[in-house]
Amino acid sequence: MELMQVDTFLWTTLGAFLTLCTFSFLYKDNPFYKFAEHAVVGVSAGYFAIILWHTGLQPKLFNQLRDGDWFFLWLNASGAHYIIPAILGIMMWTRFSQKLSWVSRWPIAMYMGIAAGLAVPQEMKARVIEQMYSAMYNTLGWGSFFGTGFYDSTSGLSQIIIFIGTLSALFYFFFSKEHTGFFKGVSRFGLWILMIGFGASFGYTVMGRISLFVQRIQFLGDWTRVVWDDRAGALYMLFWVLTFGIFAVMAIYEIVSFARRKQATS
Amino acid sequence: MKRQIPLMFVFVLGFLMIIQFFIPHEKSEDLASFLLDWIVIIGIFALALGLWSLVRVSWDKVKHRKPNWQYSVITLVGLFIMIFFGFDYFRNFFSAEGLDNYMYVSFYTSIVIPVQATMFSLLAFFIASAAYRAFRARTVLATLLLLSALIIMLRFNPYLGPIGPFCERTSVWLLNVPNLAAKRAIIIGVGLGMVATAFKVILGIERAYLGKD
Amino acid sequence: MNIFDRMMTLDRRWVFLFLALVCVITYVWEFKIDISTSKEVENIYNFIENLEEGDYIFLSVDYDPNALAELHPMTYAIAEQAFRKKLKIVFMTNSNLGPGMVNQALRDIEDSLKLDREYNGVYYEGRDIVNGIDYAFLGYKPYPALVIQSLGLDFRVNFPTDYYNVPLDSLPILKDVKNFDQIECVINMAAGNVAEMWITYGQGRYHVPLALGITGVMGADFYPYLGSGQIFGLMAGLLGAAQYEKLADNYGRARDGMRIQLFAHIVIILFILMANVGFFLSKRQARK
Amino acid sequence: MKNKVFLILCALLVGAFMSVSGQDEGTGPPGSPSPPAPASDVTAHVEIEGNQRVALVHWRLPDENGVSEYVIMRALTPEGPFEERGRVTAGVDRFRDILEMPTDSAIVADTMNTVDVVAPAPPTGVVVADRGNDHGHAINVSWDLSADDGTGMDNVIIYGIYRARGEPDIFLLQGEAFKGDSTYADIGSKEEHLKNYMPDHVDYYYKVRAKTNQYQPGQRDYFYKVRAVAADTTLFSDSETSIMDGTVFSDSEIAGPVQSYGQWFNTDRLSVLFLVAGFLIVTIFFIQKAKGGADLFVRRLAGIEAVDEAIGRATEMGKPILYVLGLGTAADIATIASYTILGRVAKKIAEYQTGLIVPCYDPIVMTVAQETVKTAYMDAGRPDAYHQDIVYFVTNQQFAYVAAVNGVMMRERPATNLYMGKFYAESLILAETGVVAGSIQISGTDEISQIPFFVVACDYTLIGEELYAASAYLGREPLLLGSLKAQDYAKAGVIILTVAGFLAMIFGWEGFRDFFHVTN
Repeated sequence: MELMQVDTFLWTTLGAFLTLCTFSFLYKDNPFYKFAEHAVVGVSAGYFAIILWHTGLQPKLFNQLRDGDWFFLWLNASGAHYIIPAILGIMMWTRFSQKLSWVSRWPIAMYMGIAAGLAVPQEMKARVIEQMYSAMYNTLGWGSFFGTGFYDSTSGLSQIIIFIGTLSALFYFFFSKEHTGFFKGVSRFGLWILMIGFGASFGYTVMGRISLFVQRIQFLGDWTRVVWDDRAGALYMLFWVLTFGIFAVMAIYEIVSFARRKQATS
Repeated sequence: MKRQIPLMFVFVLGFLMIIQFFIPHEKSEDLASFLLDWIVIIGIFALALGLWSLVRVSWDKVKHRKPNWQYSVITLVGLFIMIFFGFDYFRNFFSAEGLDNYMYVSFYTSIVIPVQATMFSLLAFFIASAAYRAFRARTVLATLLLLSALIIMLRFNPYLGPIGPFCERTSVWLLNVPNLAAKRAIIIGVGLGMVATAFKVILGIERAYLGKD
Repeated sequence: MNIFDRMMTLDRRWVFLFLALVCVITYVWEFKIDISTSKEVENIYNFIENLEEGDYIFLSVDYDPNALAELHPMTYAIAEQAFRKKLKIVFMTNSNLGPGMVNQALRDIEDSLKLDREYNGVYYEGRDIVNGIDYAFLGYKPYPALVIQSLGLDFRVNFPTDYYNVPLDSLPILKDVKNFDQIECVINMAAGNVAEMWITYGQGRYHVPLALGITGVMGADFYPYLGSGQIFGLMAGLLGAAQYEKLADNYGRARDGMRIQLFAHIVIILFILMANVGFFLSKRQARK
Repeated sequence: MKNKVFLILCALLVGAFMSVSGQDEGTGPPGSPSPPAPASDVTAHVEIEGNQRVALVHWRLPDENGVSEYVIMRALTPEGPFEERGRVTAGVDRFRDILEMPTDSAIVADTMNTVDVVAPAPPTGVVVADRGNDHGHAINVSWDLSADDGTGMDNVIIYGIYRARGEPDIFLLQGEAFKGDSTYADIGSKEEHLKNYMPDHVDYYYKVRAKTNQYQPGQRDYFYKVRAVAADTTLFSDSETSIMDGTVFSDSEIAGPVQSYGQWFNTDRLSVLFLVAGFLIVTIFFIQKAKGGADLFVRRLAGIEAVDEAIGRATEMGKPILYVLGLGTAADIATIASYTILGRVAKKIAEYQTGLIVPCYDPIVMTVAQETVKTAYMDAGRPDAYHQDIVYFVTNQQFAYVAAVNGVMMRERPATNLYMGKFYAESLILAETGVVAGSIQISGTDEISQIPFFVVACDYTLIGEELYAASAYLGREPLLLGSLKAQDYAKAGVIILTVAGFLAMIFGWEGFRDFFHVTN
């Protein structure tokens, strides 16, 4: 086998072990999963904090005020106006105090205002208007009304189905109108369209999800190959690891909990 | 005072951003990017609150020996280890050397990445169990859901003879016609709902997030 | 609790177990599977199969390692088939990591072409392919939309020299090739919107026959172009690649991947059917 | 205690600033002499001056400490051999290289075609104007096609667009347009340090060049590079090699001067303005109406009514309720909608005296959620029941967060799980785990790709827009119902407009549809 650094081997093994721990959740919640879960929560939180500090606060704030002097309160810095968000940020920290915590509403309010104001025209353009535009299908582009068969999604028929379907699905979303009579029929059809669409995208996603699992199998396979070089041996090992490894984890867990219960009763 | 001023901020900044959208001029662009930096910076400061909350909850468990307190120790250790190495052994805080600190990187690549990838891959199983449990031809709607999903899942099955190509073609049609219609309707509706909600915030009708005096 | 109810209310962990076992077994045990091929893939295969020796095809390899798993098998299968039929191939890439992909593919294919092989019952001598005689690799230039249009005018507008810095005029293969007019078809393996550019500028503007190989997620968006005849063939994702490998009788990585997919899908479908059978039968019983 | 934390954090931050300010990235200590910085962005193209062809070589000056002169070098292939063509002193950024007719027969033989070369007719009527609806820094160039483009000799293959700044003296290639195209948008950058920097309110001159693919006999693509030579040492550094195409061409008249400037209104977004304004007016109208006390009907929504039952169930079972705000940031409207739902739910929970668990993915979301829940408990008259750890932060990595929430589900066994907000791939993991934990599940998201999974796995699902309607339903406040009504009328308006557009297309009136085509 190609010689491998010991530390690399250990890190990979840790990864493989945690992978199996996480898979054990499929059987039931157990100490192995709890371990993996809590470890990843802590580590990822720390990782994220560091990333934000180095790639967020550094360029966005510190570098703006870098050329300022603290005894001028950085007002002489080139990006002095970045004092404002800094102050707002510190206002957030007033939540640590009971009396002052109302101050933190100011930055929150500004945050909300900016977010909401940003969304109004953006979403109106990106979602409503652009979809309207593409719903007004260029009927001159119809090859023929029936196209090359029922499965031809460019035929005029299909385009009309899309159009009707869109409208009736929109009808389903009316809130201030009781679904009765004609309205009921239309919105019912709309609901059918929605359901067919949901089924379609559900079925279409399965493939991608399976390949995610296959990638994990490959990861474990590579790990076994670290130990046993020849492919056959590796795959044999892999088979072991996956099936019996998981069973072993579960068995151990059952025994432990059984022992616990014994202790409790006695 | 404690609510009026914040509501005023929301109103003013909200309409400022709306108007900005229609002004391509450089000045308005700069203003917008500055305001967006506010969001980022406020968010970073808020992270301190988040970490504090995480630490407090975990520490609480440990102190009062709540069930599973041992694991909270692991959380805390992981958190502080990462911060320790992320600042390159607390040596340099203001140069990004910590980001490629050996321990920092290894911990991420051999703890966070495997677990996250595995959690993600659990979807392969959950999608199967969900299908097994929920795809029952109880009602018309359920049947439609079931059928369109089945057709698409059969689209490349070689052991069906003539049905295979049929599923192949039908699945394409399903994805391009009903699916498209459904998506389009939902997108339009969601867009309107978003705008309505944003208006409610800007006009101060929704103010639960501002708390009480 | 009778058998039918049990069919409906099986513990999910059995589903998990079966799925896991099937995936692992099909991954470990490498048996060959059959794949039902679809019309749009057959079109591409037949098109290349019907070309004459010495005809030119143009392969645009517009993906990077992220999409390698899905699109590399297509490139391999098509290039192998074309070289076996002694066609001439012009490679080009619109992805800045593309040259790595092309060179890797070329290395592997050169090796496999040295062997005598038999595809679909036809026997092919092993041979060496030579850069500049059997194929040319133009290289990478940014701004795909511009590059594609300029190719329609003259390869030399954007590629005065090929990837290895040899002037195009001094390459025997390209001596009398000016632009798409001398090319039989363009096949574009794309991960991203480059495919749309090929349709709009390559096919739409210079009417060169165009076929696409794309990733699975893009699949649904591109089928309409088949109906409108803007592309004559389409391979979507691992499935499309596997179908092509089957047609070319050249068993490769794609069908290895599909083996797992196929049986995983079958397991899920069987569970769904089981649940529904149980559902109906128990309902009938209840009615009795 | 908390005050202490606050002070400590402030102190830390100030300390951070103090240690940052003043320090600057010092350039390393002066050690062994290093080669000068190379010239960048070398461009070369042919100009005809009098009766001779001249290659105009231009480059961006580097940071010039130590550079004494630049050597301009030329070769027939990118890798050389390069011959020196001339030298200029530091500070000069251009060089005119006279192109003599080479006698080297090898080169002549190598050229693509040595047939008699005819330049195409020049493009005429070049028009330049500022590009509208933008922030400036861009000019639109349009021209009439050359007489040999498509017609005549039909030997045009490409148009080159050349720009001179300030004076019409040195034109540099800005971009190319293809045979048959008669417009080009010359879009520069507003950043001074970028190479395509294009300041506003400066005179620009343009000319358009029609090129063939035929070479001047014996003259192929030349390759130029510029070598920056240091003053007292033998050190030097070369620029990137740049190609000068030797194809035959003819230039249009020089057009200009023209200046670029930014606009104060984007007419292209007029349709957006109309819809936004219309929606705003309708909203305000119905809110006023609601204030007037008009009772506004809304149909029942199964998912919403389930919420009340679910809370009741939790109370009976004496188990808590899990509320997941999703992976959105506080800036996502879906999350904002989720707060308002959380507010209503928390109020009921406080009344029923049930437990509530809200693990958060984003710190600000956590902060806002805390405010919301606190308010709800106060409204319910039970501020005593509220404590800060109802709402807590977990982590900001997608599947780490999911792992933690799964753990909560399996250990706390909540009677009800509510998923409201933005969800991505994790939606199904959460929902299926909830089923295992035996909870009733109500979900709502606007993330289209995830709705199918919620629909399949949850007991009730608020599909897309229903998520935004939910708060009005739960609150039953007239103002919210008014805005819901407005939302319906807006929807009706959209439907009418779409139908009208569809019909208009059938009758071939493109204009109506184009009004809704927002390109930038």
